[in-house]
Amino acid sequence: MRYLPHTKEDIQSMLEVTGHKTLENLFDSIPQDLKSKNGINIPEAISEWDLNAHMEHLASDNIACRDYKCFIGAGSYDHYIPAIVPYLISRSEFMTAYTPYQPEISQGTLQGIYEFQTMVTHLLGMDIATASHYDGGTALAEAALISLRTHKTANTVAVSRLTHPSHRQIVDTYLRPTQFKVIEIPCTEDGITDLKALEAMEDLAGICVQSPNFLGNIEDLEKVRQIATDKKAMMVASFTEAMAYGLLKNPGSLGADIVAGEGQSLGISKSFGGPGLGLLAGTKKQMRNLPGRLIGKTTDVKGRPGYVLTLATREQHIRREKASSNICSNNGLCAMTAGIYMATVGKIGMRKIAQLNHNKAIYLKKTLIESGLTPAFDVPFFNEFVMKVPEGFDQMRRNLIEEQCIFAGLDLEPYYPELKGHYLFCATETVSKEDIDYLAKEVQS
Amino acid sequence: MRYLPHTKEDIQSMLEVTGHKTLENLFDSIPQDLKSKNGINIPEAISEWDLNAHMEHLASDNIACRDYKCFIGAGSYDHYIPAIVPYLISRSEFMTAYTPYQPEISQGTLQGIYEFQTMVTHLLGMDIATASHYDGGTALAEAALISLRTHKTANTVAVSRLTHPSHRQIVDTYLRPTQFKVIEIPCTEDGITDLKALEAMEDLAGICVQSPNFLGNIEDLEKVRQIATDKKAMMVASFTEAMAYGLLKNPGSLGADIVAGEGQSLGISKSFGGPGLGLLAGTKKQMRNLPGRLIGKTTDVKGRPGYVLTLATREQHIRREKASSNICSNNGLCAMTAGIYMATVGKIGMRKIAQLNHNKAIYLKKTLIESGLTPAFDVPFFNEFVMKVPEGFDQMRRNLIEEQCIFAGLDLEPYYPELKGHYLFCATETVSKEDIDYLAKEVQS
Amino acid sequence: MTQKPGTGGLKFNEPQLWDKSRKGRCAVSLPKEDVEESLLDDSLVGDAPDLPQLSELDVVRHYTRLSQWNFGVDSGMYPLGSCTMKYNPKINEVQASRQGFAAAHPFSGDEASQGALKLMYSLEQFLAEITGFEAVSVQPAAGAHGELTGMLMIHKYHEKKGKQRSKIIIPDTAHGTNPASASLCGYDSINVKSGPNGILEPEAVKAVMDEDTAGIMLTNPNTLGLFENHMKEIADIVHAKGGLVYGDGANMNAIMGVVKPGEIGIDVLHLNLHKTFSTPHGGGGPGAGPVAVNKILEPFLPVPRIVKEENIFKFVSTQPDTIGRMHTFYGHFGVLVRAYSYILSLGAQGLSNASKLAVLNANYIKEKLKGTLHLPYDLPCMHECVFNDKIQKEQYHITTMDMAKRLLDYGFHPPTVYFPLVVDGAFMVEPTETESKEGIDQFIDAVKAIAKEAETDPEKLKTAPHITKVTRLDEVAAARKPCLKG
Amino acid sequence: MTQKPGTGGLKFNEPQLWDKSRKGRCAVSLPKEDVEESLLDDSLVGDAPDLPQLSELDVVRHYTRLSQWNFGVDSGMYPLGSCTMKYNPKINEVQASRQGFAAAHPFSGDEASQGALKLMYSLEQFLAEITGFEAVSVQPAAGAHGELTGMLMIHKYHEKKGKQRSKIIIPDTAHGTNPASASLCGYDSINVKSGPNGILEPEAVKAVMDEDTAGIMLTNPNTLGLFENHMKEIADIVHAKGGLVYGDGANMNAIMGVVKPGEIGIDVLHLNLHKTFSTPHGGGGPGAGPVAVNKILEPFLPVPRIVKEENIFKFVSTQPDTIGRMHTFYGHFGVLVRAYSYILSLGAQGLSNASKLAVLNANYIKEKLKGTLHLPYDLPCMHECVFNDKIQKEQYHITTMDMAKRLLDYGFHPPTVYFPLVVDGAFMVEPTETESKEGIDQFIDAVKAIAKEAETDPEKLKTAPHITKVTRLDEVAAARKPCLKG
Ligand SMILES: Cc1ncc(COP(=O)(O)O)c(C=O)c1O
Ligand SMILES: Cc1ncc(COP(=O)(O)O)c(C=O)c1O
Repeated sequence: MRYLPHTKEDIQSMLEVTGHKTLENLFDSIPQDLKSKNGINIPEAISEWDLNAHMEHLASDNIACRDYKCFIGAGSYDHYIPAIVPYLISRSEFMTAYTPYQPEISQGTLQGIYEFQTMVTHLLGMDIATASHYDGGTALAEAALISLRTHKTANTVAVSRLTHPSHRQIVDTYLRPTQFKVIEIPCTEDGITDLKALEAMEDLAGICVQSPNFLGNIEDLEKVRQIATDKKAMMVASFTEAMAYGLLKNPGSLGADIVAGEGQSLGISKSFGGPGLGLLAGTKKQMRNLPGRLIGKTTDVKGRPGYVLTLATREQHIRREKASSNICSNNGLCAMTAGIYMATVGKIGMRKIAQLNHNKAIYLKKTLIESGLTPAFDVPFFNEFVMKVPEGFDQMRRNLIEEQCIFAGLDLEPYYPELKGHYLFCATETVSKEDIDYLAKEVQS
Repeated sequence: MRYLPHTKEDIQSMLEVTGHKTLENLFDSIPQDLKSKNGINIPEAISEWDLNAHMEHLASDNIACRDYKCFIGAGSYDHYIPAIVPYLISRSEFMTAYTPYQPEISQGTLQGIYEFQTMVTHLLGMDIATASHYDGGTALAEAALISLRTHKTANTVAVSRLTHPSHRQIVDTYLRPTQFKVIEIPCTEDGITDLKALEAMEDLAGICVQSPNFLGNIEDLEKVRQIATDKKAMMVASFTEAMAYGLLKNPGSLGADIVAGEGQSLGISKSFGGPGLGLLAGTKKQMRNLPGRLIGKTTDVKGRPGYVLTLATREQHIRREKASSNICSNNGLCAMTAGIYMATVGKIGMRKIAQLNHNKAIYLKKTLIESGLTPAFDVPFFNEFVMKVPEGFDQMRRNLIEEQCIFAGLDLEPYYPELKGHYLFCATETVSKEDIDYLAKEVQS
Repeated sequence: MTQKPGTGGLKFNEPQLWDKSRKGRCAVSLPKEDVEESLLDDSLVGDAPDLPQLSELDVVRHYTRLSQWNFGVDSGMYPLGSCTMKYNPKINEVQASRQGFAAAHPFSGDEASQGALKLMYSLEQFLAEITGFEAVSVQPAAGAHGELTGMLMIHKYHEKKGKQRSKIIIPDTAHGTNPASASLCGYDSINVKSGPNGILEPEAVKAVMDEDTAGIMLTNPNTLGLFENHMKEIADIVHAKGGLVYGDGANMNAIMGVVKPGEIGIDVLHLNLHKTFSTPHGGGGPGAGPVAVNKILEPFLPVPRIVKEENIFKFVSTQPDTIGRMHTFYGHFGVLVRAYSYILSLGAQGLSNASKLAVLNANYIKEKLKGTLHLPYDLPCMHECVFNDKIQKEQYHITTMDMAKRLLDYGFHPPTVYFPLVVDGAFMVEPTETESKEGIDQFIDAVKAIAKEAETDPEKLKTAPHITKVTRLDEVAAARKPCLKG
Repeated sequence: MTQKPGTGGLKFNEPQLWDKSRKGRCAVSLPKEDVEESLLDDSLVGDAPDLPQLSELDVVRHYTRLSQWNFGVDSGMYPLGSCTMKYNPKINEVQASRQGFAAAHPFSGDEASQGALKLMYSLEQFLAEITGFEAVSVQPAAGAHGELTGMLMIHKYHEKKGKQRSKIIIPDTAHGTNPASASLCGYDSINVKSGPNGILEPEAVKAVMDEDTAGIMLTNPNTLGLFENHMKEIADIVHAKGGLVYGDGANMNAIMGVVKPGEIGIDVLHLNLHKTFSTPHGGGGPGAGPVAVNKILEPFLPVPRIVKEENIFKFVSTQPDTIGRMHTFYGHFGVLVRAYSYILSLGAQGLSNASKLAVLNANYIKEKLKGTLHLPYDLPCMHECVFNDKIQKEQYHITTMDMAKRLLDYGFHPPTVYFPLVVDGAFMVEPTETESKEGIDQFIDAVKAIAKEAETDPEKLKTAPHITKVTRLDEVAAARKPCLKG
């Protein structure tokens, strides 16, 4: 096997040193009854070439193998990724390193993630960002836990019904074994969180609202801030489309205590949903409550600037059962990728691309209306919105996928039964006017 | 433009230093009548994304965009390229460096090419290999010139008619302006060089024979050596399929003075014929006659081993009009690629892959015979051979390309009118038994 | 010694991104604006985020230089104990980047995603077969996430049984994530000491196991690199009291083809695909931490699960007893592609050879270095061996940290230091099977040379490293006055 | 000065491949043997070539470490005069590696290769338009190969005229490849001195031009970075005597959109796509050296040529006057793909901006450094400027070589040294347009700091470089006792 360097001679001479006759003898210390009598029944080893053929065959069973037009977002967005991003991230010094436990030979990862943390604070308008979490949903669950743990009395967190359904499920999963409760904030006819209902709620440790919400609509976070303040609850703002903050007021400027969201839009491929990038940021006040790794700037004994993992006393490898979280490995390489992406698009690009997303979405909505779909809501959105569709749309949509690799929106019924016959559409910079007009034509017929 | 870093402010402050008002003024010293009145009329700049779309569109106008089955060699061979080869060669420290003029910061290129030179000498059985030439044809032309320049009296070089047609054309092109002459060594009924005819030739400075020859047949280089010795001519052995020397006796062991050939088979993609890799090697005696760069091992002032460009006194930048050649840039990165490839396949892999090529070719020939084609020759070959085809084969072949992306051999008539109705077939390790059986089936029907 | 890999050479300073930033630069090529601009209401629009402004070459040079300050498996031997830093095959990167995988949208629907579903389904089968369990979910995003998943299942199991329990038994050799994961489920960790020879004694467990204890979290081989020989008795003790056994499978690289955790009393196990199954660590992730379970716990697995119905693969989320969802979509698919490719490339034979050679390498190092460094537990080890600085500390006031830092000058990544906590000054070496004998001999020579230096030139160690771009960093200052952004 | 980029850090020694080799290792995965083995006659079979035997990780580490000893444009500023070391866009690598291009067989036939043919055809049109010529062939494999191609055409032209000529005029500023290429065509080089202000005087040419002279080889801008202002008169003189003008276009990066060589009397020009058109140099190639010609020389272009007949592209080789074939297939197609992508990415505006900024950068450096280093020709320069070591040599016995080597410690690739030959101790700086003002200011500061060191600490320069992996190498020994293989 080309990955195993040992020659027969190597094995012989090494066994002599360890005092074993055969490789099997190395396991003599394990009681016989603990050893398996059954071999491993999996396919025989295949060559690099057969692997390529097999994998390309599998990949081609995904429609994505063909260039397809993606009018779906819903937590995973189709954005352009500049060629330098994958090129740079594939450098093995980044790719094949472990967590930077030895800072003297990990400054690349460390400065890179420190810069990522910094750019995330700018993007979200927060004081502190962590070195990443698994994804938006797990980041939100951690945020909810922070609000609950730090609140003196309340043991309930309110989560908007318009938070990404998967995110809400993850929060439920994380909280079930605890003494903490989750209650849902209902939504209004307009497709936004029902803040009146929220105001009526008591004893909240945290309030979690996603903006733009799952239906694409922009929430009134300023109002959420007020309510949170009145109720002495922590305000947790979440998001699934990081690109939105190239254009919208960021949650920090609107007063969020903690922001949790998904950073996949920042140069990371959709990759069937993972790995993505969990973004978690907080105000100074939350510094010691935030879970996971933080990179800090310091100096070496010669006074040269350098970076290290810091505030480890929050973490499991020091605090063990008292840690703020159990997270160890995070999504470091995805964070580095997002860092490279943000450095590449920069201030100008981020704004232009965000604006372009909005322009395309507005145009898509307009054309879909012209071709007979009905808008479900009439509130501001970024690059996603909901349309009510006519009879037979679903079948047409299925044909569009199979025959033309066009994904015309996401059926909302499985997530919101009350939205039967409604679809969530998304337009990013990757869809051209031509693509939109074509879709509209198809929809019309 | 994302490649141009200059901000308005930069340009202003720099112009102040240079004492110009505008960028245009930088060209004031050029007489007006030498400046062009006509702009450059080419398409407007396009974005990275439009470029990708445009290029993929162009690429898809090549059949190669689909996985195709290649039964053609003829100087460009379809071999597997291990994933680590493109991965390693794409490291920017290799890719974006110039010729290693400053050895202290070019040791990567230098050791890599030194190792390449060494492995080439082992592959070809020669004392010295150069740091590469453009391709097999230009390398052969240089070899022919060496034989002519170094011979006291003779001014003619004999080149086998079964040398790659393009190689022979290049030799003609290079020699036309000189006082040197090229004569062709005819070939026999058996598809090998007519050494009897060669024996009858007089005053030869060099004898150039390709083995395996263009028809795939293995030449009797031992005999060529005898004749060359008798005639006091230099023996130049050439080749287009480097893989052959994983199995065959190498030209060095058969007495070649100079070996010139194509190294594309060593991990370099076909890339529509270029860049390939010109391999040029010689005996010790030829050291100072070889054109192009040579890397040598030495030590630094602290006694540490290191590598440098050496014997530059042969080269144009020192010798100018008296240089052994005009070559400056060579195909360095392709040489490095071939080095990585040879290190990857190693002694065991090179032999196994070569044997596999031969096995497949034998099997292909057998199956083609069974399906009605007639072998043109009955002499030993490596992975290419000639078959006489029945009426209508050409049309069927064209259909196979268009409908199934199968390239069933190369029509030899354009190169050898006497071989009308004959095709040159090739089988490498990339064609499976299945592929061959399928082709045979198609051919039969 | 044979020539040491470490030497000095030219590196490049590189400022922070924003120090390079100049107003007006942009390294991205902007898509054309083919539809008219639509402005959002001013009240909603914020300032453009203050990101750096650079040219494309600025960005390329910045990250190229940063990368050159890093040490990876491709740079040299990385014997970081408990982390299994084996070679990450490049061909697996090729697989993960195939358009059909990389461009797949998670909500494409089952019909349009059969390739991805089939891959995940098969990987779950392979992992179940390798570990000897009934079922697997590849959803967890990392080892600790797998632990949490497993503990949530144990928690749900007890809940379903009608009586929740409050405690969990965790040996002192456990990785920090174990107690932390248990805490997230509200369990109090009951710490038990491992026995004199580094493994857990059944008595110790018997002593604490009771009807209010949910179970035990065991790592086998444990973090001392020793196999828990009493696995079965311990499992029996725990099961007898109605508890369950959680297995931390991060060290599975030692025992593939030899021991199947599912056959020796473990109820649920997590794996680290970024260790045993060769996916790159990426400087801290992303990894993947699949959980494998037996029949009892299968109903509790996270959703969605992947099922096969006459050759069609489907996501199903209707399992009534599921703990629910652990990841927004289906886990780290891109990582799963790599692990799947790795398993296909090695096959059963290759995997068990990998384990055998990993164990051979570790035992070889143990034998060669045990005279040089103190070996607290001189027993046959599995994939790693744990030394400490007893000798050097007592005789020359040289610590594990000093030796680790000095190893950098020699061109090696140091072993894991100061873990496991049961060994003070632990120096935990896991070579993995992809290191050759020559490489390992070089490492052994380096450690011996350093031990010599401890005698002859202790200062050289206390002030190490000497040839790295930066030397020891002031971590105290970093934590006291945290500077977490520029 | 602002912080210099150069600093020290950890690098790795790496033995030669064969020192790592161990019998039995193989880093490649062998295809399955699905047909029976067929043995060749023993008399034909040789020993397996003695290549090293390594594991895949051995190979990966070997070349990863080697690469880390190298300096590329991505590492830092690379102001190598006459080499135009501009940024090599990564997106162009993506284009060249598309399967439709990379996997294309050169004998696939025109029908199956329309994409490749169209690309080459369009590139020839673009280059003709940029240079102001009638026709282009992209077949030549490098600059020198383009020179040979051009000179062969001139040779064939005279042959066709009925009387071959024996000489060619070449100014002393010419690159070595010029006379070498001329020699290959049997022409004797007649060396003419450039005038007092570094450019060629018409008189000098008139003095030597005669009916036995085939023509002149001119580089414009020349290798001093100066524009040959008398281009037209010189061309007239040469043409009047029936000669032709060869233009070396390696310095085209200075004048795109400003001057079209085809409009100022040049008959044939070669371009270096690996300079002006951003394709990577790859540590010495492969490049591409297309030739552009006017109507007179078009019939002589190498074959095959690419023609377009009602939207079908074809290779044609029937031109009666062609010089013949220069490359086995059609030149360095993979390089052409990159250059084509570059031109599409910049467009006319981008190309001329590139030239303007390249010239701005060079003039800026000239102005900033002319006090520090001696500037033999103090005139407005084009894309590069040539200093020398006059001051430092006379005053401190410090040579250009010393300063160049010291620049390495500062983290810069040195300029081209000791070329052009007309300037002794030449120090030839070509920044290119992709270097930012800050980067250039850093370089200027470095040169000034080094000039200071020449005064204060000359030894530091004579013994430089100090922080590179190896320091000055014994080139004399290398040449005297050549060791060309291991
Ligand atoms: C024994 C053990 N368990 C669990 C973990 C946690 O795995 P991860 O970092 O993927 O969360 C690790 C990783 O260091 C480990 O070594
Ligand atoms: C002025 C000039 N002409 C010709 C050449 C030769 O080009 P190449 O190295 O591509 O053969 C060069 C390259 O250094 C050059 O600078």
